[in-house]
Amino acid sequence: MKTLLVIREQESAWLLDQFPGIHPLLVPICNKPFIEFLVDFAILAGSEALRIVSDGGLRDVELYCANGSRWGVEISYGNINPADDTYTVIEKNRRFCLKERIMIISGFLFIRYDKKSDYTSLFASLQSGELLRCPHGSISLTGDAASVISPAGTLPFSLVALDSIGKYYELSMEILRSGLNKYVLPGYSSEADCYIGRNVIIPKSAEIQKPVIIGNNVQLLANTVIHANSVIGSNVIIDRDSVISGSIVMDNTYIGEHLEVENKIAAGNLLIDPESGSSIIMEDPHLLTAMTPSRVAGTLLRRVVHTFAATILILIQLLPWLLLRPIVGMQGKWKRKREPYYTALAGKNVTLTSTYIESNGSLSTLAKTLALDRFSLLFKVLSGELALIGNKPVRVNASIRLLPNRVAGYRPAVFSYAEAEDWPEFCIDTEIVEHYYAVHSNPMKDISMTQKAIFHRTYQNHCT
Amino acid sequence: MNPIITLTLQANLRYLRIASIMACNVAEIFADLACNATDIAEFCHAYELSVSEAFTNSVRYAEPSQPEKQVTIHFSSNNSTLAVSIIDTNPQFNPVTQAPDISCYPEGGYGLFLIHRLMDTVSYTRKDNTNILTMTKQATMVHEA
Amino acid sequence: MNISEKTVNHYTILSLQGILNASSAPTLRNYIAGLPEAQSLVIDLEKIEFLDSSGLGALVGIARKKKSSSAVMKLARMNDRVKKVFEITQAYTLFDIYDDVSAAAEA
Amino acid sequence: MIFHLDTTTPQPLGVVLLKKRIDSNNSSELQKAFTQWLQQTNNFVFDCAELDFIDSSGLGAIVSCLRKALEQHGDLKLAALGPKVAMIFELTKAKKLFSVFSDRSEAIQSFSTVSPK
Repeated sequence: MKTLLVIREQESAWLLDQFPGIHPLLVPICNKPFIEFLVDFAILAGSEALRIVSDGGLRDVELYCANGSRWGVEISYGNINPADDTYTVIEKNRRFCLKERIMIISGFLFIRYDKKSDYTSLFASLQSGELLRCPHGSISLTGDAASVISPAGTLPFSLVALDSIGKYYELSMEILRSGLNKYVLPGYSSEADCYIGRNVIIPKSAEIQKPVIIGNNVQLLANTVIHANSVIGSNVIIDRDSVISGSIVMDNTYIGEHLEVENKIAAGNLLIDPESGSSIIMEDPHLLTAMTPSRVAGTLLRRVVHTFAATILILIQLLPWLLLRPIVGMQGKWKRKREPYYTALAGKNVTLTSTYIESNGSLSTLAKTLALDRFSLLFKVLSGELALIGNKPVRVNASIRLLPNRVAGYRPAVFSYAEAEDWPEFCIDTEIVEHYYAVHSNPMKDISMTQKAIFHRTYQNHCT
Repeated sequence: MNPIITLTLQANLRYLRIASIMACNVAEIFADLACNATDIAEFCHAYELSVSEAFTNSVRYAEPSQPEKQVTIHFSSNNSTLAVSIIDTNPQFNPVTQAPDISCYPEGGYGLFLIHRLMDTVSYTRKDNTNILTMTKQATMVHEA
Repeated sequence: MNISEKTVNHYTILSLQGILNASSAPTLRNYIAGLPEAQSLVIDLEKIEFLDSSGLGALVGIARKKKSSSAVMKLARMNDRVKKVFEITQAYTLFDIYDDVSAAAEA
Repeated sequence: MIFHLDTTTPQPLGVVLLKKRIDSNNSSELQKAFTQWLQQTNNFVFDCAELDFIDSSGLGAIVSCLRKALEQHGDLKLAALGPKVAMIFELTKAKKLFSVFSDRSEAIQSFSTVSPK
């Protein structure tokens, strides 16, 4: 079987107004892009191929889904005109639809299903024609069934037309309350009704109530409360003493201190009331903020402070470096490696020489304690390619899916905030600490953090 | 030193294919050398298309009174970024980046817009009565999550 | 660029092969100018190896003329490289695009 | 900001019409003006019908006005919060500190029915 997904721009335009910059098919529902629910359903129904056709642009969808190899289904794309009826749409894709059973999902619809049901044999035996219809679209089947068996009772799936922010919110809540085991959702789930992503920091004083879904790279600060029925996206920080209840916090959002987000959708600096549909754009970074690199990337003051501090450090380290570098080098304990690293700017890399000192002798331990392995990197601060303190530079690596410089607040630096904190007990926490400081640091604090980072080097147990 | 390739052609559409195939092949070899190269076919297509557009523009705006006009295509690279400059001596032009209004069935005006969408950076400078249009694109893997 | 012509139903089907750029676009324009103005067309793009904006401009120009003379013009079998140019310029909104020539030549 | 003293109530009541926006640019103005008004009365209604936007410093200013009024054994009530301003009050939990009325007359009325302390 194959599936033809027909999406018209007009049906989803409201979503683009609400979340500008995200293709409506990629808007996350419970942290999973909408299109993935449709792909999952198409696969459950036994599709080997899926074609997404639209009268609007599909570029972003194409970049995200590519050829579908991620799901083991062949995905292709096509164009239609707004006025085309179903017959014309099928004709325009005749080659794709040839000699096959085709499930046609038409309209901006969410399909309620249960992953435990056997849709493959159901769809093989259903008679062709329209299966379900709702005001905004339908599911129909073409082609002959292998052996027609009329299904007992109602079909084990139903349609929800996504036509307003209120519907979107309701649907998310419905999945949270009663559908978590029916869909394939991201994150790991050690207990029912609770999905948590990677790199999630939950302090002891925070409280979380089920059902809940939390994405990746999320930091909850002291005394935060996540009440039942909340969805927290990825790259989210919820600051001290804030309460989230019955709300959806979308990706890349910072929620300030002492706030109460109740039955709302927070997306970057946008706060939406799903019931009335009204929304406000926060101009106040203390309340809600979209975490974009520009907010945290080097301001002039920071640049000046970092350059100044780096110069002082270079002067301090110069003598020990001149003395120790040749000796440790001769001992063969001074290892260097030149590799490309991501910079704060998307699409730009920098080549850094990373130094590793084997600290199994008194001199090399001294060299390491004095942070001489960072000596050459300090010059990169003077040239502005690195910050003095910020994130640990991430090596250019083809296999990582989320590029650090596309993520908020990445600022590669000689020292990392994580090194300065006793916080990271595991390496996995590093990112979170750095993320936190991406929002919470200021140039003066940076100086003291750098001191801390150097001081902490005397302990060998931090992660590198 | 990084290799620099320069190709100078007469400003005539007859040589358009040479320019764009050259761009495609340089891009392919470059992407091959770059570690963790992105989708090579797409990278090459972007260069083939962009150079085709830029060369076409250079020929279009060459004054017919000077049939011996030349267009220079200059490739250079830096780490994982390939840069190509199209240099001509035409009158100064305004490098518009706006998309043409498609609903009016425009027959032209897509060229620079396409270049902007295909490349990472595009810059235009006017120096000593020459136009220099420089475009760059990075060859390493860029995933959009 | 090569153009081969055949007729199915009341459509003239032009199969283009090769490069459609500024230097070959006039060939296509001239060829179309030789056909009756009200002749409906299907342009088969499967064997187009390369299309740039000048080629696209030629197709858009043909579409506009056909529209004004109430004839139909359809495109068939766009490959990925051609599709990319249509996607960026949003030119897909101006055409009826089919994945099969015979489907395009019906109706 | 338009201030007028309403004397139809048992006690004089300061009615303030807040306009457009209160943010870091003009929140100190409000605080300064409020100290002046406090010399005339200690009971206030802030009419927010024409208030479109408020940020955390604006909110801070209003909360500090409330505190000053309470210190003088008066009160500060809010009226006619627009949906956007109401969202900020809810978000920051500031709504719990205030008595909120749907329009100005209701707020003024409330000062007559409840005998002041």
